[in-house]
This record gives sequence, structure tokens and C-alpha cells, in this order.
Amino acid sequence: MSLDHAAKPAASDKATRAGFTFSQHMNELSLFFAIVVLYVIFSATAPGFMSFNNQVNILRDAATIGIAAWAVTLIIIAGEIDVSVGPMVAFTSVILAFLLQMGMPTPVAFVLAIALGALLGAIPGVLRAYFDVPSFVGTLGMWSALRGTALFVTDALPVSIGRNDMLDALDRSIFGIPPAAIVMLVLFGVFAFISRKTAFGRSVFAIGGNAHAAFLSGISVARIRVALFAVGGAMAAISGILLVSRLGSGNATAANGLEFDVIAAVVVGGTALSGGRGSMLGTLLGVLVITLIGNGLVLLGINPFFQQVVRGLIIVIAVLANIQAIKRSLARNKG
Amino acid sequence: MSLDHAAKPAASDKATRAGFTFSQHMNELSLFFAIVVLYVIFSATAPGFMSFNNQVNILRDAATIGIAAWAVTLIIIAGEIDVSVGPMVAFTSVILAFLLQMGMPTPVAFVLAIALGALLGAIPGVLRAYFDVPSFVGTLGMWSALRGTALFVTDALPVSIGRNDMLDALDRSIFGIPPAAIVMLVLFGVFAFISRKTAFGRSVFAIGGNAHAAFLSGISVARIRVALFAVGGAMAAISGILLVSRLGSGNATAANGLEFDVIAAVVVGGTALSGGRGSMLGTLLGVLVITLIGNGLVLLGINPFFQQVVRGLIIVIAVLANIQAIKRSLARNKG
Amino acid sequence: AAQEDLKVGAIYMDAQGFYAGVRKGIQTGAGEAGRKLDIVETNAQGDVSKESSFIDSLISAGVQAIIVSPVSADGSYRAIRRAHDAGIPVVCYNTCLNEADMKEYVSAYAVGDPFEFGHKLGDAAADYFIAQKNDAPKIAVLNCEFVEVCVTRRKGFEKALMAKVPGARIVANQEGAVLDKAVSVAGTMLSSNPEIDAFFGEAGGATLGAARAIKSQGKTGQVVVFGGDMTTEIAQELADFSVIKAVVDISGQGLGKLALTQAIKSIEGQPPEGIKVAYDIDVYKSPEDGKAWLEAHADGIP
Amino acid sequence: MTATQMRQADMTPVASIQGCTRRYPGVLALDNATFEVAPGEVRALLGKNGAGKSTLIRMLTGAEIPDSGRVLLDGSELTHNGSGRAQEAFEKGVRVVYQELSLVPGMTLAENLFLGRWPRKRRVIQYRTMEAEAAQAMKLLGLDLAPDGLVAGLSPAEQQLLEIARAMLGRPKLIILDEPTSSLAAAEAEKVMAAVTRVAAQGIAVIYVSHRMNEIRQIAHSATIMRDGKIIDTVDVKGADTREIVRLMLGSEASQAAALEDRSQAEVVLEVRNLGLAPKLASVSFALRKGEVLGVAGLLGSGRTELLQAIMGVRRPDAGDVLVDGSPVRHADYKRMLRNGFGYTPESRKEEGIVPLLGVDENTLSTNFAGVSSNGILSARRMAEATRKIVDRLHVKTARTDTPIGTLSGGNQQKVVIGRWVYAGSRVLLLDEPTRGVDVEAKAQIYAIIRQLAEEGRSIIFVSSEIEELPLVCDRVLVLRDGALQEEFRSPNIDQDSLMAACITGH
Ligand SMILES: Nc1ncnc2c1ncn2[C@@H]1O[C@H](COP(=O)(O)OP(=O)(O)OP(=O)(O)O)[C@@H](O)[C@H]1O
Ligand SMILES: Nc1ncnc2c1ncn2[C@@H]1O[C@H](COP(=O)(O)OP(=O)(O)OP(=O)(O)O)[C@@H](O)[C@H]1O
Ligand SMILES: [Mg+2]
Ligand SMILES: [Mg+2]
Repeated sequence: MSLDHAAKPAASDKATRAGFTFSQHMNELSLFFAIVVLYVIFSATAPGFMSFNNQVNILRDAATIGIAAWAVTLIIIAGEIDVSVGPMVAFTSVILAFLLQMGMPTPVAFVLAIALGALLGAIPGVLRAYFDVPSFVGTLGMWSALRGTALFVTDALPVSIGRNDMLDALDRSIFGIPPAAIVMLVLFGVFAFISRKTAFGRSVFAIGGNAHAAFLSGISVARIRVALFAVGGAMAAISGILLVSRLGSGNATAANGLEFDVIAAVVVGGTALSGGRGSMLGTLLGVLVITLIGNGLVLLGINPFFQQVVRGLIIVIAVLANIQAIKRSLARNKG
Repeated sequence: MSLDHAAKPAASDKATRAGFTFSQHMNELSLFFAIVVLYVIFSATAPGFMSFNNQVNILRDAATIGIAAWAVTLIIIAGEIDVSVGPMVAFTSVILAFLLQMGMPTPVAFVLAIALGALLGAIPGVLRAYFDVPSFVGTLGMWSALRGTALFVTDALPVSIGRNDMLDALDRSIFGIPPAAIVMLVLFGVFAFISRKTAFGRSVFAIGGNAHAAFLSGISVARIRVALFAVGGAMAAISGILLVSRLGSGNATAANGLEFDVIAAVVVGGTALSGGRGSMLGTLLGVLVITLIGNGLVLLGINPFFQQVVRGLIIVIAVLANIQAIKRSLARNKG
Repeated sequence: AAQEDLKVGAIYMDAQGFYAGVRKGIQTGAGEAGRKLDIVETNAQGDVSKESSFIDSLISAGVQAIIVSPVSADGSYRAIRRAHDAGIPVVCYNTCLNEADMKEYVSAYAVGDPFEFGHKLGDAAADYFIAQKNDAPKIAVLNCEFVEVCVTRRKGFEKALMAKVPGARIVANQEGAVLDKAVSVAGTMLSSNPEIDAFFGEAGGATLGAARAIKSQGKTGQVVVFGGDMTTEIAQELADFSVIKAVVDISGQGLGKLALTQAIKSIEGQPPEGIKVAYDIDVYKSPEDGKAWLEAHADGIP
Repeated sequence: MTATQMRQADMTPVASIQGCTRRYPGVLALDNATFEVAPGEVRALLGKNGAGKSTLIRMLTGAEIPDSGRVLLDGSELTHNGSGRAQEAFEKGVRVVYQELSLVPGMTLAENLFLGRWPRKRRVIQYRTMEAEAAQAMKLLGLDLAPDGLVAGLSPAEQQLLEIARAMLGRPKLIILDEPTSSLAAAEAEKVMAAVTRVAAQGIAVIYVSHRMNEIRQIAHSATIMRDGKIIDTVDVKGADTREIVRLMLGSEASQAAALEDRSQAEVVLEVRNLGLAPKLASVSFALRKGEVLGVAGLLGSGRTELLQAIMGVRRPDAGDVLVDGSPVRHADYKRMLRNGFGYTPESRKEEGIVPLLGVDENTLSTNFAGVSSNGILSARRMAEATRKIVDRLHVKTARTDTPIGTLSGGNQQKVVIGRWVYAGSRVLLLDEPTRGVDVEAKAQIYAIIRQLAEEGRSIIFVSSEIEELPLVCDRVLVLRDGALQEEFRSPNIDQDSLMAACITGH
């Protein structure tokens, strides 16, 4: 098997792509199936799982991962990676809280926080696009620097924002649905549209599939790379805003390890780390899988340390299953 | 600049290779220079920095990062990545402590711990080599699963080993030099030799440079990939043993974020994340840079959170400088 | 005593706001010491191996005493022993080594006893339930049990509560020490166990997280919170008194100051008898207590 | 007056390069070159590997800036000195089809045709319009493909035609094709050439780079010959004879191929019986004798690569047997075939043949590191000696044995790839397109090497898409068509025309 693989990249690559549409849907179908199975298992075993309240909780938790995951999906499709999501969320939450403490009008503070997120996100983008620093290195640097700065300026203490009607409203459910979930779903629509119907989105696929060809046909590869990371920073900032609304304060220690969940969701959703392939719908399903598992295990009262083990296994198994499904569908196509 | 780069990968690749030997040494020279500068700065500003004791400390700290970094260098040269180092060290330290608690003879326990490390390390290797699961995903899964398991079985409590002469000896300096440092330097010699003078080492470079070509010229690509990750696990286990000797217990929470330092050291040392290029000497210098900075900042009493910021910046700057040095040396060649 | 310059190393356990209080306490203490006193500080990030390497660095830096909150009672003794062997007095605060090692290697231990910590809160909770005439309250725990003190806190809490309200039961125990995680986990617990009467938050993040989750699920008045660690927001919640009913707290600043005093004394060769120096554990049980705390800690540092 | 001179006399050139020089580290890739091309003209660009053809082209496309000299398009000079230059050239009507395919396999034909220039209405891509236009553009070149299919599903020829179709969009003035047929078999190349003729008929200038003389004769009006970065001469194709052109390219006479002898009596080393590999191979049977060079001809996609890979165990055949020295190989895998004394060189040198960053020595010796190590330790001295032997024997042009192979020319790289099996002592060599993208001189050397290896008693299977070279090297040629070997030609009765006919029968 490995032999087959190592031997003919050209051929199997081509074949993979030929079976692309089908296997892509294979992947989404199997994720959908996994979600159904999780629902059946948890509603049978985990008390309170199916309650309306808990479903709302799931949506709210999904928003934390999802909003950042939409942007990271595009980043990974373009063949890059972003490991700085968690610290970026925490950092912008702290900055937002400071801005509000300084008495800035809330909408202005929101805009500033998002702009700052985009600006900071753009740094590893610029390093990648114009200085050839791999995005893993650039975002790893940001990961350390942002978390450090946030802790440094706050002394790890929460930055309280006091009473703030607008932020309180963001945490109050509308017809039972938390605004965070609505924001997530709206942004999902926007990203799904961008990735399929706009020049920007298609350019991202082109860059991930063949950056050289994309450059030769006049796509501004460098500018799009910078834009992608800026969008990633902006999405993290939006998560940061929602975090502040949920916690009532800016927290330098929050969103710890969020990048792990985000990348896991994207990868479980079938986006290839090698770039050029992936879908927003897959990521949405991936986010749901990760969130459902987290929620169900807590409800079942599973030892929290053991939950980490389960999450590690799930990621590997999901990716393994996805790859096997693609291979099998190819074999079937071929026969 | 970006144009030049994206436009003629083949051409600029060629050029890179021509200037390769030179720029490789450029990188090592500039790291060496950075180390000298750090020594000058810290001995002028940080009290106690130049004391014999502190130099020994630096060596001991370097051992923690270094031993794992030797193996990770090979893994990255082969075009893969290993993000599971920290949890692997913690996990094997816990297992070793359990084995000793059970009354197993110390040397046997050592061998078993190393074997277990190799076996666990081989799992993402097998997933990569035979099932095409990217090593980032496989080791990310291990990262979560190993840390979780270690915490789960120990309840996050240290596993005491009681009195153990052999382990105590491992923590006692020989002519002032800590055994950990000796182990590190011996292993450095072994790995430098392997990487340059053995078929295995050269095959690693060949696989990282072009896996298909390596396969077609008869190199056992899959087996070498598995072996690499097994070696990575074994090295982490050796770090785990030294950790137990230093702390007197197995600790599930130890070596937190070690993978960050290890990858940073390798990357700062000039090994390319894209594979095929790198050197053990570079990694040795990278390990020293990372360790020196950590040590000096503590001695200077810099705010611990701010140290994180500095580390993030250092990594990015080192990689950036390395890439610019290569570019500049090429430009000079041209003139 | 001769007023020569001093240099003291301080290690904070991890990134929690509590240690910011300790830090401020140590720094004000240093300012008030009446002589030049350098503090070399660092953060172990909850990792024994980092802690061990930091202690070695501090020894090299030539500090005359080390103030540390050891990450682990059994896991941290080697490094502390090295400091002790190098003739540097070690002062524990908040956490320390196990009894035997402590007696041997530690010169002073500034402590608000974690068992006592839990016990006082358990007591306050019991009083509340008795007043509510609830003789079988169901309690959910949001823990920080990846550090050992938190386990001790829970044991103290359970002991005191069961002594007065034998029908009380712990129905869930999940990790939730960091605020965002605590909110999410508490929310999940509330939906799975609608009959929960109260949360016990073992640390500040857990306490506040439980309170936020209750408010955002509209369960104010049905579920209450007892928790540890005062912060500005917890004090505000307590002052509001709708959800948080009692908070126990060891003042970080006070503890830091105490630890520094003990360090100076140890350097001067006057370590305390019996090593342990108790620091008062404060219980805040009323809205007035909350307001008073807010006034006393206007800068928000606990 | 020649045809070329006539064209140039009465029309302003579409593009002209005036005294351009471009230097790379250690190489003068373009040396004071002056070059012009007129509307409607098909200009061939000839030269050995590394002569500077691609560099000249990059001047015209604005992908690079000359160190000195001027580039004029449509009468005005290119002015940008940064990333805008390529766009400027594009706007002046220069289109290029690069040597490497520049398509995105995971996207549709239509998306690739309009790559980066997708038709939009209020920022939304109009897939309907785009696909309709794509279908039309492809029809112009006689391509009948679904515009919403993925490029990954196309054959190499179709991909190449798609690139030409892309170049045709939006009123181009000059189309440059850099070795468009190097990975195509003769019949596919015909399609490309037909397309080129159609393009030129519309008054568009075409620059056509190729190593294949007969293609050039067929479509080009004139040919510019380059050597060592210099423009040597521009000749009228009709007037010049091939030997003269080759002499200009090489600066010396081309060598002659060796005479061939019949090997039909020697023992059989490899026998293939009813080998099947769906969907390409149905039932292939043949025998290979000791010291024999066996050519395999066929159209692109006829399954020659699969045949070699199935024999080598790189792919698992669905049916049939492979016999080595008369005994069947069970569960063939690649390693086992290597141990049986087989060697295989893949068709794509860059992707599967070489490790560019490693030296010539390691690229050669990786087939058997044990041969140059003692006690598991590689000996630098023995490595250098063993490599030197191979390098000398196969006339690889390299200064040192540890020069990174990526810096060598294509022909020399190919010699190393063959050389590694000579070093390993393989007695059966399966060579897949060993002369692809290799210049005339290196080709001749490779033929000579193959003949010499056969003399020594090695057996060779030689797969090539260039029909004209098969008679020069092979003792016997088999034609692969419709999944089976259909016809056999024996030396000296191998002639190009009947081979060609045999390949395309039924198509
Ligand atoms: N970007 C570059 N950096 C360094 N050297 C280069 C670069 N591009 C080309 N060269 C060198 O310049 C010379 C001319 O190269 P060019 O690609 O123009 O040749 P070519 O005639 O197109 O050859 P081929 O037939 O192999 O395509 C060669 O020696 C090549 O190695
Ligand atoms: N239509 C196609 N779909 C998928 N893969 C293809 C297609 N055409 C060619 N390939 C792949 O391209 C490579 C070369 O083509 P193929 O093997 O089909 O023909 P061949 O006769 O061996 O080619 P060549 O004439 O180049 O030797 C093979 O690895 C094959 O799998
Ligand atoms: Mg070329
Ligand atoms: Mg082929």
C-alpha cells in the first residue's frame, strides 16, 4: 500500500483529483453520519443532552471554535497554517476590555478591536508573503508573543468592563438562540459564499493547488496571502468580542489551546493540510463533531484528563477514516 | 521580490542549491555570532551569568531541549513534523516511575521506558508511512492522548520513586558536568555522525528532498519514516529518564510546551520546515540560543510573561535573518 | 542587623491572577523593607521541570533566599533541596513540600491552609443550606485539581458540609479553572443536572465561571455559588448577592508580604519556629463584605 | 529574399529584444541578444539544454528584467521594474505556455482557462457565462471537453491544449510555447501543431521552442538558433538542412548512431505473460533477451508507463505473470524486483528521478549505499571513486562528484539516473522516456550509452514517444495499442512511418 503510494505520486494524485467530487461528498456524508451516531449515543446515555438548553450550549461552544475555523479553513486551503488563534482571541479580548475601560463607545471599540486583530494577523502574512518565513514559524512566534503580551499587561488578571448594555445583549439569547451562534452561522454563509463564488475565494484554491500557476496567471499571490491572515486575525477578534460578552471581562488566560480545536475541526472536516482542497461545509461538520464530543463527555462526567485522550484519538481516527474513504472510493471508481 | 520568487521556482531553486554550502555555513556562522553577542550582553548585565554553576545550568537545560531536538531535526529534514515531544517526555517519566515503584531493576526499567517511547513514537510513524495520515495530525493526536493518559493515570500527582542510587547518580555532576549534558553531547555526536556518514542518515535527506525519487532508487521510504518517529520517541524517553533523575519523580504535568522549544531550536538552527535541508550543528547552536535566552532573561529578572514575548520575537527574527542571509549570499554570488 | 543589600528570588506557580497579588505583596514588601532589596522573579507555568531549572538559575544568580509556591508537594523537592544544600533559605507560600521534606529543606511556609480554606467555605455553605431548609442539596464542583491544593480544598469543603448537612451530595466534578472553560462546562452541567442547587468553585475562574453560566441560563435564584479567591468581579457578584453567596480568600498581597518578611528573617538567621506561619483565611459572606473588599482593593489586585 | 526577411520588411515586429544580457550566479544565460518576431510568424527557437531559450522568453513576458538592454513590445518599451512588469507585458498581448504545466488540477477547465480573470458581475463569479465562453474558446482549437470537468481528469495532451486555449483568450499578439510537446507522443503533438497553425493564421506571432526537428519543419517559418546565451543565427526553415541547424546548435558535428546486431538467439531474462492492469492493459505478453534493447512504442496514454510499473511491482497487476530467468515472481514488489537485478528510471525526471539538493554522488549511490560503506559507515573516498567511475563512463558533465544534481542540465541529470543502476549492477533496465526534454547532443550520448550497456550483456526496455529515435537504439520494437502488444518490428526493419501507422491504427 505504502509502496503504491510512494511510487506514483503523479498518477495517484491525478486519480485522487479525478475522484475528488465524489470523495469530497463521501467525507461530508460520513461526518454527517458520525454526528447522527453521536446524537444517538449521547441522547441515550448522557442525561440532559437533548434538552433545549444543552443544544443551545452546544451551539454557543461551536461558535467559539467555528468563527475562527472559517478563516483557518481558507488559510489551510491556501497551503498555510495558523497556530496563533487562541492567543489572538485572548489578546483582542484584553484590548477590547481596556478600550471599554477607557470609556470608548462600544461600537467604536468593536471596530478598533477587529482592525487590530486584522493588523496583527497580517504580520505573519507579510512575513510569509514577502519574506518567505513559513507561516508555521510566523504564527508560532505570534502565539508566544501575543499570549505573553496579554499576560504581561494584565498580570493575568481579568480586565473587567463593568456594565455594558451592548455586550450584555450579545450574551442574551434571541428566541432562545445565543447571538454568538447567529454570528457564527451568518459568517459561515459569508465564508461559504466567498470560497465558492468570488475571485478571492477561487484564488485561494488556486494558490493552494498550484501557487506558481496562480502567480503566472496574474493572481496577486502575495496580497492574497496577507489578506488571508488578516482575515484570520479579524475572525479571532470577533471571537474575542464574543468572549468578552460571555465572560464580562477580557482574559489573558482564556482560549487556551483553542488553536488545537480549530485545526482539529478543519482537518476532521476533510481539508487537506497540503492545501488546495477543502470545504466550508466540511469544517462546519468538523466543528460540530468536536463540540459534540466535548459536550457529551462532560455530561457523561468522564474524567477530564481522559477526555483529552478521546479527543486525540478522534482526530486521528477521523483523518484516517477520511483518507481511507477516499482511497476506497477511488478503487471503486477504477474497478 | 515576491515576483522573483513566485515566478521561477525552478530557477531560484537551482540558484539556492548552488549557494547552498556557503549559505549553510553563513547560517551557522551567524548563529555562532549571535551566541557570542548573547554571552557578552548577559555577562555584562546578568549577575551570576558567567559563574561555573550557571554555565552548568545552561548545559543541563540545553540537555532537556537538545536530546529531543536531535531526533526532531532528522524528522524535519525528512519533511515531517513531531509536535508530541513534551507529552511523550512526561508520559515516559510517569511510566518509568511506575516501573520503579513496582520494584523493577533500574536498568531494566530504563530499557523498557526507552522501548515504550520508541513503540509509541512509531505509531504516528506507521500512520504516516502506511496510511498517509500527515505527521502533524498523527503527532497532534499523540500530543493530546499522551498528556491525557499521563494525567489520568496519575491524577496529576507526581509518582515518587523513593531512593534510587542509579537515578541519583544520573543527577550528580561528574567533575562538575551534569550527566544530562554528557548524554546530550554524546548523542549529538552520534546523530551528527548518523546524519552525515550512514546510509540511514543520507536516506533521510533523500526522502526529505524527494520521496518518490528516494523510493524508486530503492530506499525503504516507509520503513525509514517509521524508524525516524520511533527514534524520536526513544529520545523523548531518554529525556524522560533524565527528568525523573532530576525531579526524583515521574510527573504528568512536566515538559509542558517542550515541543515548542524543540521545534524552535531546530528551525532557528536553519533546518527548513519543507524538508531536505538542515544540519545537526545548526540545531546544536539553535538549542544554545534558545537556552541562553531563557537563562539570561531569568537571571535579569525580566517579567516572566514578557519573556514569552521575547522568545516569540527571537524565533521569528532568527528565521527571518537566516532566510535573508541566504538571499544576500546569493545576490553576492551573482555580482 | 546590618542593613546590607539583599537579593531575593521569587517564583510564581502559574498564570493566575492570585499570583499577581502575591507579586504586588512582595514588591510593596521590598519597598517597605527599608533597604535595597532586589527581586528576581519568574513563573514556573505549572511545570515542575521549568520550576526546577528556574531554581537552579536563581542559585546561580546569587540570590540570598528563594520564595516559591512549589508546583508539587512530592515533585518539587529535588530543586528545593539543591537550593537548601547551597545554603539558600527557601520560603514556601501558598503551597509547599510534603511534611517530611518541608521540615528538612524549607525554612518557612507562609500558608493559608487549603483544608481550612475548603472547610470554611463548606461551613458557610452548610449554614446557607440550613437557612434554606434544604437538607439534601446537590452540589456540582468546578475543579482545579490538576494542582494538588485543589484536592485538599475539596476535601475540607466536603468535610465541613457533610458535618452539618449530612444529606448533601456532590453530583458532578469537572475541570474548569480557567474562566472561559468554566463557563462552558458549568453551562453543560446545568443542562444535564437541572436539579443542581449549588456550585463549588475551587478557584477564582471556577467561581466566576459558575456565576456567569447561571446568569446566562436564567437560573438566578435557583442555583447559587460558593467559591474561592476574591477578584474584583467576584466581589461585585458577592455585593450583588444574587448568585454568589460566600467566598473564601487568601489575600495574595498579604501572603506575598508575609513570605517576604519570612525570607528576610531567614536570611538574617531567624527562621520561624515550626516553619509554618499561618495566614488568615478570610470568609466573605454578605453583600457588605463584597463592597468592603472592593473599596480596599481599588486597583483590582487581590 | 527569404520569407522571413519579407515579413520583417513590411511589418513592425510584435516584439523585439535589443542587446539584452542576463547573468545568473556562475552563468551568462543571455549574452547581448537581439531578437525580433513579426505578426503571423511562427518562429522556432532552437538550442541545447541551457542555451538560454527560457531566459529569452522570460524577458519577453516580463517575468524577469534584463541586466542590460531593452525589451520592446508592440513598438514600446517595457517600463515597469517590479511585479507590474509581467502584467504590463500581458496587457501588451504577450501570452505564454510554460515548459512546466501551469494548471490547477483541483479546479475545473473553465476556472483554469480564466484563472485569475474570472468573469464577474458585482464581484460574483458568473459560472454560466464563464463555462459558455470556455466551451467556445476550446472549440476554436478543436477541443471538445466539458468545461465543468476537473483538469485532473485530462490527459497530458489535453492539458497542453487547454493551456494553449488559455493563451488564445483576449486578443493576444504573441504566443510563446516553451517545449509544448516534450511530454507528448507524436499523435498528440500533431493536435498541438494543428492548433499552432490555426493561431498563426489569425495573424498572431508564435514563438515555438522544441528539441524536435521534424515538428519544426512542419510548422515553423523561421528558426532562431541559440548557443551559450548568444543568438547564433536566424535561418529560413525551408532553406536550411537539418545537419546544418544541428551544427549551429552544437557548434560541432553530431555523432552517428552505432550499427545494430540481432540478438534473437540469446537466453530470455524476462518474460511477461498476459499481464493485465485495468483500465489500460488487457493482456500483454513478450519476452526480453539478454543483451537486447527492446523498444516500446505507443500513443500517450496507451499504458507504457503502467506496463513498466507493473513489471517492477510498483503497481499491482490484475492478472498475468512475470517470469524472471524462467521462474515466475510471486507477489512482486519493487524491492524484490531490484534484488532480481532490475532497474527502473521514471518518465518524470524532476518529480520522481532526482533529489535535487543532494549531490551527484548520493543520487548515484542511493541504490546501494552498502557498496561504498564499511561496517555501515559511508566512506567519502569510496563514494567519490565509485561516483567518478560512473560519471566518467556515462560522460556526465559535472565539476565535482558532490555537486548538487539540481544544478546539472537535464541531459546530465538523466545520465545520472541511468548511471545509478549501472552502479547497482542491474542486468535489466526499464527506461521510461529517458530522452524527454533532453537536447540533441545529450540524446545521442544516451543512445550510445544504451547500446554500450546492451553490448555488455544487459537487457533494456526502452520506452519513447519520439518515434524517430526508436530505430536508432532498438533491436526490436513492440507497439502497445488497445491494451496489448500489437505489432513487432525487428532491426534493421524498423521504420518510422510504419511504426507511426501501427501506433495510431484504429484511432
Ligand atoms: N533563475 C536562475 N538562476 C540561476 N541560473 C539560471 C536561472 N535560470 C536559468 N539559469 C541558467 O541559465 C542557463 C540558461 O537557462 P535556460 O533555462 O534559459 O535554458 P534553456 O535553453 O531554456 O534550456 P532547456 O532546453 O533545458 O529548457 C542555464 O545554464 C541555467 O542553468
Ligand atoms: N486520463 C488520465 N487520467 C489519469 N491519469 C492519466 C491519464 N492519462 C495519463 N495519466 C497518467 O499519466 C502517466 C503517463 O501516461 P500513461 O501511463 O497513461 O501513458 P503512457 O503510454 O505510459 O505514457 P507515455 O507515453 O508518457 O509513456 C501515467 O502515470 C498515467 O497514470
Ligand atoms: Mg527551457
Ligand atoms: Mg508514460
